[in-house]
Amino acid sequence: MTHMRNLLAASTALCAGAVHAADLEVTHWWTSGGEAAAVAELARALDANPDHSWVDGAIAGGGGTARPIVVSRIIGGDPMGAFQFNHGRQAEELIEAGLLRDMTHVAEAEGWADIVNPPSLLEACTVDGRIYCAPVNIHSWQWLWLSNAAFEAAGVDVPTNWDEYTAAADALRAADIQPLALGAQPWQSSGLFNVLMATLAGPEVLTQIYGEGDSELAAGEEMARVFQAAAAARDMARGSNVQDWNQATNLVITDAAGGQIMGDWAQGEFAVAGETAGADYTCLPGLGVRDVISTGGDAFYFPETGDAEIEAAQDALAAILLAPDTQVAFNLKKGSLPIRGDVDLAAANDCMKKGLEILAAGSTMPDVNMLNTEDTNNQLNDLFVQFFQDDGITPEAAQETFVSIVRRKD
Amino acid sequence: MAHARPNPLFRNLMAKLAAIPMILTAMVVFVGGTAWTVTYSFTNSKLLPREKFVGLQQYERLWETERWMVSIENLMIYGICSMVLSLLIGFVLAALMDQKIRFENTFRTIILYPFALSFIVTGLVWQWILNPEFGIQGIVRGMGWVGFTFDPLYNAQIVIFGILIAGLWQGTGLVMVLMLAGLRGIDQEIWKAARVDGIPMWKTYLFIVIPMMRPVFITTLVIIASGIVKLYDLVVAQTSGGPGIASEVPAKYVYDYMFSGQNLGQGFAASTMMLLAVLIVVIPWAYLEFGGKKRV
Amino acid sequence: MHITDPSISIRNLKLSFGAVEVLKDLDLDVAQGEFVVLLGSSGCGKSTLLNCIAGLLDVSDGQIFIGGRNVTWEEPSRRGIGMVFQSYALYPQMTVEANLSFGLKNAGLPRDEIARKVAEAARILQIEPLLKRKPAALSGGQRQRVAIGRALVRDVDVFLFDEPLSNLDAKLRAGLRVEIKQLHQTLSNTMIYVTHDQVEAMTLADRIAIMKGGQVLQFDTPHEIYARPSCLYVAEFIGSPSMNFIDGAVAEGIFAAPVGDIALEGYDFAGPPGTGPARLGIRPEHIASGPEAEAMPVRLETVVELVEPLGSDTLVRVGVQGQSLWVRMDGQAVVQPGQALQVGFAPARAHLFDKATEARL
Amino acid sequence: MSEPASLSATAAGADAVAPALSGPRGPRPRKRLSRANIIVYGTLIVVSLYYLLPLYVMVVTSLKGMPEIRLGNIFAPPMEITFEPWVKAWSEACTGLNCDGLSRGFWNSVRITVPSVVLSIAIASVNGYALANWRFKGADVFFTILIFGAFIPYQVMLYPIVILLREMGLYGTLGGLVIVHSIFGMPILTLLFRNYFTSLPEELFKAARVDGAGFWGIYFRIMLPMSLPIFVVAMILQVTGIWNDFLFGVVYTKPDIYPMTVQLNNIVNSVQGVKEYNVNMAATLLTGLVPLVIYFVSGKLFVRGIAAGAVKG
Repeated sequence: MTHMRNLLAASTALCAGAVHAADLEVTHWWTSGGEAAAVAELARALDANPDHSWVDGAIAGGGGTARPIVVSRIIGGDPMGAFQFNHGRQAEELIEAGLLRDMTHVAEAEGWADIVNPPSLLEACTVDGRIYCAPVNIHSWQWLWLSNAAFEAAGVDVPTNWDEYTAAADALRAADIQPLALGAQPWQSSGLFNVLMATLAGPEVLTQIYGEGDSELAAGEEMARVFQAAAAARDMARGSNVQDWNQATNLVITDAAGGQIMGDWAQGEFAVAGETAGADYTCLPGLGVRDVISTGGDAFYFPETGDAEIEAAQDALAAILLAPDTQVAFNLKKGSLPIRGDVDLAAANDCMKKGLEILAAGSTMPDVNMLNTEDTNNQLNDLFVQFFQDDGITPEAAQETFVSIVRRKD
Repeated sequence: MAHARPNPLFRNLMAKLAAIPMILTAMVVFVGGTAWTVTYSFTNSKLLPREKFVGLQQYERLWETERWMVSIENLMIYGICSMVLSLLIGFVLAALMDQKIRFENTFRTIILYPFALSFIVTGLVWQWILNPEFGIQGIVRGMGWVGFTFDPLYNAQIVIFGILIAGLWQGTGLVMVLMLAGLRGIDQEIWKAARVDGIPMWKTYLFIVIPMMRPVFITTLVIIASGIVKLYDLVVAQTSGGPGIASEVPAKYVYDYMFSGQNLGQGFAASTMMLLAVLIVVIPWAYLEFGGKKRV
Repeated sequence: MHITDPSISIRNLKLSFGAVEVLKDLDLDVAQGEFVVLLGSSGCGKSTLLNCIAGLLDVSDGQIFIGGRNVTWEEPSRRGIGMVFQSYALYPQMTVEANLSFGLKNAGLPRDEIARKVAEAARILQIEPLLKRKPAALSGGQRQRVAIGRALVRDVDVFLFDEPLSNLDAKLRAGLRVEIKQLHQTLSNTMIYVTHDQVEAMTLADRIAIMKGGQVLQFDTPHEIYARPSCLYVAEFIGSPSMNFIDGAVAEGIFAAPVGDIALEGYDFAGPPGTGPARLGIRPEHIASGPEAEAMPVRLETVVELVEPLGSDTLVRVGVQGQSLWVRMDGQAVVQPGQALQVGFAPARAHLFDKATEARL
Repeated sequence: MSEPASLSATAAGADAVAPALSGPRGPRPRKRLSRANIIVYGTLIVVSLYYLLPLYVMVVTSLKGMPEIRLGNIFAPPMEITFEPWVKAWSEACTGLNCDGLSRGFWNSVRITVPSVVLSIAIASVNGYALANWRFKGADVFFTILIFGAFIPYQVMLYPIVILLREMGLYGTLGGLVIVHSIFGMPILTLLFRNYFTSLPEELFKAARVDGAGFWGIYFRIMLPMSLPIFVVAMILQVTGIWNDFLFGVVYTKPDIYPMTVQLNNIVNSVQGVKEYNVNMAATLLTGLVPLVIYFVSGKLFVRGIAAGAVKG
């Protein structure tokens, strides 16, 4: 079956130069190795239907570069056929302004309400009872990736939790290995902090602070400990002169760094580099402290175009995105978890299986993107990128700023 | 039987018609766009512009934000250094080129070519040259001088100067050409007179030639200054504002809050502050330049 | 002088740039075929006036008539004028021929007529060999001929010259001046000529308008302007070296001054002779010296201070009672500084001006 | 030139005759290596090295293979020259699913740059001409606003212009992008043209008016033929500016007309595992090639034009 589709895809790819009945332009920012391989699976699945063809509108540089393009295309009245956002609050306003297409009919026909697990993913797509987006995967942030070879070189056992890891930092330093790899992009710093908060203080603390805006809790003792842990992480991260997250991951892959706290998408990089979970690298969900993963992820939105042919292609894509075959193929490449529990991921590696187990056990938490607006995230980015890059800022001072951001959030 | 005085609106009618694109640009885009921006800076627009007015709230927040303060400080440092240094270097280079040297074309081309490259390219190359591992620092250390440290892009204290190095590399060529053009416009007899009077060369430049080149300096300043205010691409390509927020600049603040942060109101408030600063500089200048004199 | 059929009439012309009044309520009538020179020092408004006549500046108020037609708001090209500029203003990228024919082409004349007119102008100005050249390949004098030619081909009634000779060296200037005069005699067009050079003005003009501060002070024939300057400024401006002035007061036909009382016998008063402070002016060439001074009604005993031999004449500065006077003497006269010299003049050739109003008495 | 020995012999002979007239005579001996010359050339050479260094690094790196780059010395010449990175940058590098490198963007950039340069220069030169020669009431006000516009960060204008283009029905089209480039090129270009036309003798303009040429007649017949240098300057500024533009190209168009810089950004920012510095550098050089060539070809005219457009205030 898949084979058949591939053949079809190849033949449509050949005639892609000709004007097609419904070219569906899809904007996304998946341009790293694993991401590009994953998105190719989506394109292949759409192109399998000879009526539609996927026109790739990849924008490198992440959401910051791509989002203004998406928004201006939409308000400029010349929208693309579909675009990728992190589901959560990013698209709220576009939906309210009626610029995005209601996909409830597809969701009902495909029975999304029954298959999407956890249901919170679909809720994130739902505004006033209507469904506006198609979730494609679950991404969780709470992973610690460790290089087995690096710890071997340092002469210590591969840690099984955060405390063991911090204890091994000096040994790693002594072996001229970067203890913790951290890219300079702001979102990596705030992501790291949020992981520490969710695992060391607990998911309910994070939900309470970001979801309810509880500034007293943010100013409390428990958070102070998280800030101390962050300061420790800062010491371990000092000296990793890289920008992009996957460059930081590459430090772990090449055993130049002991570990990295990064979402499960990092797994795609390990896979592209040909590394095997367990043998070459170790992954610790929830930092080995508590088994919890957040259920953020990517979703596709479909702007209103008023063009029946494009709408047909949009419907087709929406359905395809959640189809079991696509879910398996896509998520294996992307290193993320499928949004439906009923697919067979026999091919999944150790790390994904760990994630699936946690998911099946239901120990999930909402993603930060679902709780915070981008504005709040941006302020957190500013705070933590500064904190992690500048030793001069005390954990206490950072906490103070943190509290003021929480107080201001809406 | 004297003719009726024609409607002054139709005097030079064709000139006015031909200036319509300019008038439209000035009024609709620049004035209109500015007014639009200022208006929406008083709203709490997030992803889309919305008329939900919140007074000065965005401004209060702006001036409480450390990143904005850092951005302004950086722009001041970069702006002053860039203005002074590019004028100084540009002028000195132009003066050297003006010594009737051989291979003038070659030298000039070498100094000017970076101007053809975008800030993105400039930023990338210099990011690389200044990379401590395999850039200059790495090379010097590799030669045996292990203690050598030159990592401006990774040191929050001096990162803005790392950007300045790249900015000057890209921009001084044009300044040099402008200055050279100015020098070529100086009457040769000035030099003869100065030589006869026994005035040293540096004094001639400082007290006679430079004051004569006032218009060139003004044009150059407009070009440099407009570039400084818009400083964005170079920072993004070179440091993305890092390490931490040490090399943030106002234009990047505007962009990040408008688009990444999905807080248009905040971005508009920041840009309004930038526009205000520009107005404070441009209006007196424009008044001096065009207000006073009329040609006969 | 009243002109019945003026070629150019200017009525109440005003021009201001903002608060600065460049032309103040100016009137001027130029007769058909007349050669009028606008003379004055820089900034007096003479070029501005010419530009207004040409239509190159929009006036603030008033009217301009050319050939009886109100052209106040007419385009320059439709005023029936040709203009010659100080910097020649030849179009650098066009040949001489193209320069000459540009205006005719714009006027939509047929090709053969253009060729005929260009050839005619080139013949008159003797620039036929230059027709295929570009302006950069011409000398200054040649360029100015082409510039005149450009006005000539237009076949217009009025020629306007804006300091056409000031960019040329002295010798060329004298030569072209003569040619312009001849041209005027042949063509008999109306010509208005702006200059700051009084020699050009005196030699070329039928009438000279002396301007100052945006106003015409005196508009008269060269002879009259020289002989009867209407005010102190004109008296001072015209003549080289300048007129000598003696401060004093006039009362009952006597001019009382530190050098002594001067009886104004034979002086032609402009109005009823009044009394009060005045300045007496006498041109250096009207002061006689030595034996000739004996015959003069007014005589002064002076001492020679400075001698300037010019070849044809000798200018001598003499002093009397703290008052210096320039005297023009014969080129062959032998005088030494320090030598005593008797000078004298006739009050009939002197000029009297009211000290306060500077008007001729 | 005389031998020093014979020179001194002649001088000695002269001394005997007229001791009062001793000292140097004849042409001054030329010093090839005077101190001033050493300073001038020395400085220029050192400065040139600083300016050339990045270009050298780019070229050298783009010719190396990735293993050699990992060795670390960015200044070392390539041990083994490979054109692989260039080929990859031009036609193979991937962004998302599109693996056709920069080649697609090149022609898009040409299609964007040519009309934008032509239109923006046409508008700005007419503006400058109207401002310099046909000063009408209010002209200076508009001009001042225009100059103010030169200082406005582009980001601020993104949304208003999106709305403007949408209302004109030009959003997402090539025509829309051309207009945007013309708008943002207008301030500096108008300044240059205005200064240039002001520096031309005003009497030429007057003479042409007396000759009956109108607004356009004077512009095309008199002004244009005299303005080659300033047009060269404007062209160079616009070609480099528009060719190098990323922001407008990406925001106001769609993928099928994305300029080359968008692809460059995609290649440089699409990190697949490790940063392929050699491909990045090759892509950078390829993107910068068009403006660089234009500079090298017309550099001399550029200086002349700048002289004409900037000297006069």
